[in-house]
Amino acid sequence: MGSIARIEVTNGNPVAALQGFCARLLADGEISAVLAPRLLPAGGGTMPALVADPEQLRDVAPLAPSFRLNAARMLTRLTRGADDGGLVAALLRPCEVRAFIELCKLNQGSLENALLISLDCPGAFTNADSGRFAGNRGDTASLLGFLRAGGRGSFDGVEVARACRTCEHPTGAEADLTIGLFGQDPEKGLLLMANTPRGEGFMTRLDLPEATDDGSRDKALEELLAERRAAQEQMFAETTAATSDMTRLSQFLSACVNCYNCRAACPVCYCKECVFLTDVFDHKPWQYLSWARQRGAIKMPTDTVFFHLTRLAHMSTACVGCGQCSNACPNDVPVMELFKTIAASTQKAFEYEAGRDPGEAPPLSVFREHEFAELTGGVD
Amino acid sequence: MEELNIAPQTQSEPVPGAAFEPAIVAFVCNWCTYTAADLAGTSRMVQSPNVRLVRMMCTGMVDPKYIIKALLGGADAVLISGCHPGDCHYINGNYKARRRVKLLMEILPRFGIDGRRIKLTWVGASEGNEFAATVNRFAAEIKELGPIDTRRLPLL
Amino acid sequence: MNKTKPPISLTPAAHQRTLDGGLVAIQDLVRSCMQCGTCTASCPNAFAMDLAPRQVWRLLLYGLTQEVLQSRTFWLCSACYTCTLRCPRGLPLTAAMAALKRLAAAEGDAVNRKKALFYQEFMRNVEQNGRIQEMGFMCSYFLAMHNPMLPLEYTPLGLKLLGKGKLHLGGGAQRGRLGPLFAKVRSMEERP
Amino acid sequence: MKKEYGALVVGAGIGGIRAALDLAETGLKVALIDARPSLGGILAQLDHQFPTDHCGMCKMLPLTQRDQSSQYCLRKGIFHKNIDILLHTELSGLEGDPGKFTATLRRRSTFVDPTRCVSCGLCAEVCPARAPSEFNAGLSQRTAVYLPVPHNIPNHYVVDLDNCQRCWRCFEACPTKAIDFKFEQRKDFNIIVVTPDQQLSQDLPLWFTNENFPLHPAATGEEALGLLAGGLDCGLMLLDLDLPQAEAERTLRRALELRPNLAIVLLVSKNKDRDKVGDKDGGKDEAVAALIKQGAREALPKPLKQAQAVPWLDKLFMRLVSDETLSIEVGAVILAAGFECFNPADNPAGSADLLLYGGHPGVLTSLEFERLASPTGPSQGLLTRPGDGRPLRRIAWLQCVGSRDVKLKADFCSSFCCMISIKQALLAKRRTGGQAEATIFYMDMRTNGRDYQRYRDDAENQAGVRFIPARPHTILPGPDGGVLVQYFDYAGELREETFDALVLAVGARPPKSMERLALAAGIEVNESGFCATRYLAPNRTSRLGVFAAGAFGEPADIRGSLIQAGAAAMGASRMIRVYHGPRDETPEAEPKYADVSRQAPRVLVALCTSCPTLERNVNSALLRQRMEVLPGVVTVVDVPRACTREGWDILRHEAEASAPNRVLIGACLPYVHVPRLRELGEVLELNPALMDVVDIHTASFAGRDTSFAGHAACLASCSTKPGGGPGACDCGETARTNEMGSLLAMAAAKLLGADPSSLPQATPVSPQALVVGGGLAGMTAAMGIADQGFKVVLVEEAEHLGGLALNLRTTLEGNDPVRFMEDLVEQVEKNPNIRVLKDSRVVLSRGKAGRFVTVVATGEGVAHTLHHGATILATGGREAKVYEYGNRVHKCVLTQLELEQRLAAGTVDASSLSGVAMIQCWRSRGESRNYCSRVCCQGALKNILMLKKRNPGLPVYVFYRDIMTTGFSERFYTEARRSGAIFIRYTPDDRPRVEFEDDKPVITALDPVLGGQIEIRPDLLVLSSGVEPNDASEIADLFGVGLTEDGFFQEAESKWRPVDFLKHGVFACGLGLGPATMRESLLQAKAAAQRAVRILSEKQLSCGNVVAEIRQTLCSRCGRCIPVCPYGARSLDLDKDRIVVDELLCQGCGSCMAACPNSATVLRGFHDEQVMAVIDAALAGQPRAEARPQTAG
Repeated sequence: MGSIARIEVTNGNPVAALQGFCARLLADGEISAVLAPRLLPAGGGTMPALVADPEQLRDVAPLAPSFRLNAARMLTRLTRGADDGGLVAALLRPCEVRAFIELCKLNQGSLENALLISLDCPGAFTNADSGRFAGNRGDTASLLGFLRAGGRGSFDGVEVARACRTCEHPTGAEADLTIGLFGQDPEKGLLLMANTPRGEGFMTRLDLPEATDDGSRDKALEELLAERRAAQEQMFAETTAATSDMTRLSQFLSACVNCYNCRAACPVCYCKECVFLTDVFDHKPWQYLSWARQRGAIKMPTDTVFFHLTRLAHMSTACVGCGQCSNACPNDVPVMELFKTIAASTQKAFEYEAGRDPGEAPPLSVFREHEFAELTGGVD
Repeated sequence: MEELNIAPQTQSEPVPGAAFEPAIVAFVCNWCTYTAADLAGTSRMVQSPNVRLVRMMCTGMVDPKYIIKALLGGADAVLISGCHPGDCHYINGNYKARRRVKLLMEILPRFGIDGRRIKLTWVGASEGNEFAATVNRFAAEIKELGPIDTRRLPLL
Repeated sequence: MNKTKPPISLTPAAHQRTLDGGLVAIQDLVRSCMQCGTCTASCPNAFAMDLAPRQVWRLLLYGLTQEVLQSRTFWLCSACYTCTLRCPRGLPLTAAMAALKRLAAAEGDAVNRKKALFYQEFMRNVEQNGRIQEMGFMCSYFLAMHNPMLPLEYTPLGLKLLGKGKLHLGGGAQRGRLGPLFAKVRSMEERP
Repeated sequence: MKKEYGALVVGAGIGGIRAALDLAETGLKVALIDARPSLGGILAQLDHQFPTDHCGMCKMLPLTQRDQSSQYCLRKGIFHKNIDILLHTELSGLEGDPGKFTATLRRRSTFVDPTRCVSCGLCAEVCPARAPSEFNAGLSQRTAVYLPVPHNIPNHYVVDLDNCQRCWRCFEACPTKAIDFKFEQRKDFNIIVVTPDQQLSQDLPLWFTNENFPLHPAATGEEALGLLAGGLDCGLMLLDLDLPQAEAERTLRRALELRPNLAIVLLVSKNKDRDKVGDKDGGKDEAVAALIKQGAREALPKPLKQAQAVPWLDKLFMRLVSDETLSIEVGAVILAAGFECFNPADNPAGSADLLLYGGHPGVLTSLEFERLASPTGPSQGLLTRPGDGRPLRRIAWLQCVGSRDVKLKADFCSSFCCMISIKQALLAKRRTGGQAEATIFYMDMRTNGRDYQRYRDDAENQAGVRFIPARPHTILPGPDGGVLVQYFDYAGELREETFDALVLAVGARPPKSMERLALAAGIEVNESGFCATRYLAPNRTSRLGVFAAGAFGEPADIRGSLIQAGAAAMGASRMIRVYHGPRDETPEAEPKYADVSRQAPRVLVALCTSCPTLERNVNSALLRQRMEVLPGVVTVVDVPRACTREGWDILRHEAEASAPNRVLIGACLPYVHVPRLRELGEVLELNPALMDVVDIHTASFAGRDTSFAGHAACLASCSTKPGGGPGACDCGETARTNEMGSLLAMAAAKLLGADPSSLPQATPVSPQALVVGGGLAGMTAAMGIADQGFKVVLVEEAEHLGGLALNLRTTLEGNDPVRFMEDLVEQVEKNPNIRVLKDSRVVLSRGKAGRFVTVVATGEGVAHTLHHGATILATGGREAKVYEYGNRVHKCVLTQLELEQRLAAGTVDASSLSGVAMIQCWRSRGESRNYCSRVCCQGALKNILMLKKRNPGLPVYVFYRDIMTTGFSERFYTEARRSGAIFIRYTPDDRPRVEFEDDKPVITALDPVLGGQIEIRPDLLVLSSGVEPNDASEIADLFGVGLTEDGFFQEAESKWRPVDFLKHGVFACGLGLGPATMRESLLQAKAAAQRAVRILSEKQLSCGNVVAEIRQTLCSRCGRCIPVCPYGARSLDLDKDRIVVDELLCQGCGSCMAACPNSATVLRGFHDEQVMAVIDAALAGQPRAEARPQTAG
């Protein structure tokens, strides 16, 4: 596609500019509502809100580095099935866009019914840290500082989440439209890029001034990516070292209490109910006793490592690395680190990238007649 | 409802003078490999006693969690064996199995579970000798590797 | 023969000629030939032939009589019957070769007749003596050829053979032994 | 009362099994017999089949009502509740009429009682005799007591009397007394010898002293009859024909009156003069023949010699007292006795010498090669040369050995050898990791199946198999033990190559027993010795009610055999229903099983004991103890030899007494028990899905030397070890017991978790079929169904019935296709069960096997809604359109079909022509349509013969690539050559060139024989245009079936399910399925009709015990399970927003379950809980490992 437009920022307030952008969207007859992060009245960050009335856009804060949950799951609820509830424009972080695409592949939502608008993402704070950052309480100056720094560094004593610091997909090129922040002066103006025919259509209808690509965004992005890739490498190395055998892995997971919050927060863990919560894992008392006798002792609750390994098998190829698992963990198990590390290798193994392309089938749903012959000693 | 006899399984009798005897769980398909295993048995081919066959209808139904469960439960290795490509009774189950094994090979070895402990093979119905040889080679290899880590850990 | 040569024309006329030319009987012998080449390969004399036996059959079936009669292939047939024994179609190939010899001798041009003479004298000698008596055979051959220079051409070879005891001069131990065999073959070949 | 069957199927090879299944599945009882002691025919010896190069035979098993039959590898054997299998049994007589035949079966004893034999193999261990193994095509040796096919189930040893040395060691070794040589009966087997020969009377009793036979010499017939009349229980009478002829005859007649079943053997003096050539005195022969006709069993030449007479009589005695004669009543008979492979050693013309067969270990038949490549073969699948064991790396195949050879009275093509050789070449490549060089010498490469040309092309272009159109004439021993092959290459050059092995692609011969069988069944054989069938009634023999299946009527590959078998089954089924009316309205009651879903599990564990293999290897008490403490186990019983009848009875009583709701049997050979579990299920009213049999046999010896000698050696070695001594070693007994305990615990765990709830409700069947397409195939299929009493709707797009076959005027075989088609159309239109909708097309279809709803719109715009249980797609094909080579431009260019029509109409006058040229494979077998069109070669031959008949002198030149006259049509190829047509081979890279001068074709081409160009100027140029399918994409979409890249229907499996689609309940036949001759279309149509009847004959269809189910409360509708289902059994129901399973389509593979992350889809019998409990049980017996430090990695 490649059309670029400019979202003018007046009064040095990009938030207001984006609110105005949302208002324009709502004004378009085709859009029924806008899904966007909105500041919580009590402070502490944002939560997604489905806004139908332009009046209600005043608290919408798409730039706030708060990421209390992955809105992809919310968007699936708004777009599911053939039922035409109208088109929803969703302002999402890149990882939310990719999660949503994964979910659509699994029939949980429909790309048909959503206009995906992504923003260049400098990262977000963990839920615990989110409230400490003034920018998440409506302080524009703090926010501008944060945006200018590209999320790098410490703000009000906190850093963006590690998931974000190691994220190599900070632009939502998979969305219909992307709002460009990188390399731009947020007080002056933002870019709007169309990535799909539908995005192109909307861009035309929104009647925004045309912009040219002066390369500043790419340059900023490149720098950011270099840092993040380095951070990612380091995280992978650390995690790999910390989980290099079963003993270390169980230490790594030792704080886990089988609450399954990680999977509840995971955008791509789409099961209505996790198998680990079903009767499949309702073991009989004699089974526990028999295991205990067999091994001398077993950890209670059982199936902790089993759960995490199975979840890795089930969703690591769909993992978008948003970090909500760690965010949700009550006991600070570094779940994100583990999953992201493994996901990198499983996705690579199948030449797959979660959320990259809606047309790309999930690796475990397809096969080729001639592949992976090395598994069977070269015979296929 | 009648009362279920809940006496747990007893520990096996110790084998006199036993060295490390690996426990291998083999998921075999009903149509090819199970037949080959039966042929190996009825032809009295010498087979390693370390392998426990779990007959599945097709390798395509081997859920990754079964393999994980076995390895966490103290199996020193897991064998998945089915029909040759193109030969699957259910058309293409073995291709799907291959992808799942590939997936696990990307995950489990990262946690110190040696990739050699997970083996996928194609053994056709008439290949009793091939089955026996596969099993024996595999058992020998695992003996060499030693017991799996999980055996010592109180986790499941 | 190769692609640069002009193609052999199998005009209907060429084919038709065979019907008039009395070749039909020979064609009938080899009609179901499938050109497998077993005859050629099993022929001990094939190395010396200008046309391979299977090419002879093919040309015959095409009705290209002249091409066949001009070749020396069938004259070189020593009637060892190997091809007949081996032909997977069970064709009487030796008989076909013999028929070609007869046809060539009867209808052919001067060159062919001369080729025929060697053959005829050879067979007559064998029939008479029960084996080949080289001296007698060559004498009658030279006589039949009416060419005074011919014996001279063969003299060096003759002397050489004589020196090694390879020339049989006479003696009638086997005389007439093969008479019944020749008679039988004649009667067999006369059968349709 | 005689046992009654719907049909008798003779021959339990693949054709017989298919025919038997096709009948049994419609509810008819079938007796399946085979002269061999094993099932599977030749396929028992072949591991790999083209074009998949694997097996896949199991795909033939029933898809619906699966639990009525076995669910395991079909090469092991088969069980179906409606099929009785009788092995080692031959048909010896067939009396009566269709609908009520009485068949006499001779069941030859194997001398091993299958109800006692536990297949322990001790007999074979002690047998000193050796004979070539039939299973390994003579490449290895077997004992005289042996397992005919090592992998068959049930598998009992048999005694081969001819090779038995009568040492009786096996009898002594058999621990279960299963071997019976009738020692007891010998002393009661009185033999009367009626002879005037004093010497003989004295000798015989002496000779037979050791055999214990009481001999009664009688000098006259009178004396002998006196003995009989006196009440002597006589088993055999030897009647000397040196008695006056009248006396001999009277004695025979009278003796048979007294003892109708008495075996009488004639002793006939060998007249020395009779050996002389030319002695025409056959008076004695006539007398013998007359007496045999009157009931004498056989004749034995005199004088007798002790060395021969004693074993002969012993054998006769054993046969007389052990063989059985059975008589059964059957409605129809299917003969599927298959074929034998040509044995080059049998060739009287000495081609064995020429081919070096038997004289060189590197010259093998294709069957021998197949065994060499088999893991169950003599070299375990390593391709090594018999004799010197050298690896085979350069291998050549020689085609047409014993086929297409008029000298061997084989003026036919065996149809399968070309493809088998390609397969073997690929197999050789695969087995050697691509190292083997493979060369195929051929005359015509007959890749005449729809997909076969591509298979050949792939072999040539991708795998690098060399194809040489040549017939090597000289085969000699070569250097290094190789085989030297001389041949003329395509360019006419003499070449010589050495190979490690030369494989002779041997063709088919009628079964050895053909003469006997033909006599017994009262059928005619054709000039090649195969069963005679008619071209347009190819499933029928010369006798009404007797059908030919498999390769019995004409050599065929597996696909062809199975289609022929299906057609034969259709014929038999129709015959039975015609004579007996529609099947009884009260279908056999399905067994009723009690609902045990609300009961706590009560497991009965039965352990097989007293087995010779188990007893000395296992600690039974310990095993029993371990079983008793397993959860859910209420009873553990020991059953002595569960595989024997007595053992099974004990088990049944125990089970009845303890009323379990789960049964676990620990025994050997679990497959053997499958049918018995059904039986037990009926007794206990317990679903066999809640029972299991565990193989504890393999574990009893696995990995250890369990022979007595081995045990002794172990004890000895243990006692010398430090700390050893008596009792220090149990020779692995504890380990074995542990292993068995573990196996049983695993099975118990699985049973404990088994879902006892009842299966999904059965689908009621709409008893009507829809046939789409009213051509030859469609009409034949419709008739096949309608004649069996079911309604058929036949939908045809055109305004008249008939299709492409209406264009035919003659057939090669001399039939009148016009008349045939007219009759067929009339029959269809008059049939009260068939409703014909012409000028109509299908516009909508929904539903599944048993219940389809389809809307058909007629030309007038009327829509019919049809409810039908089965669908047959026969949308046909058409002559391909030809635009090159001047067709449609020049009048002198015709297609074969046009020529046929003009010859028939007389618009082409053969006598006025001066030359005709034909070009075969005009566009078939090329890039755009890479398949053989099947009909063009036959069409060309038909026209050649017609032209030559009308104008014998007319030159006809045929440019061809490979002439594809498979089967008996080969004879017309021979005839065409004999008539004078000249065949000139061309290659795709060097096609004949056609130009036109004065509107006449001028053809230039390479003559490979002459090695030069030829030029032909014929009056007519005839092109073989080939066939292509009608556009079926819409129909395929409507019915949810697939198409091949050429637009033909894609069947479920080209070999094993040739007329089925993956979507069950929809079948295909005719040209829409692939190029086919009339004969083939007819056969396919009949086979498809029978497949449809299989569904229609059920009142309702139920699914198998292993079937997928969805737990809707857990299902997230992600749809991952939908594409992974290979049968398309799953779909998203948009109305209900839920995933649904078509439980009839579902075959229980469990792909969905592995794809579903939260087990919302489950497979009955394989729930997660069950499988994980099995894993637990498998690992429970394992000792805690603390001894060794873990290794890194």
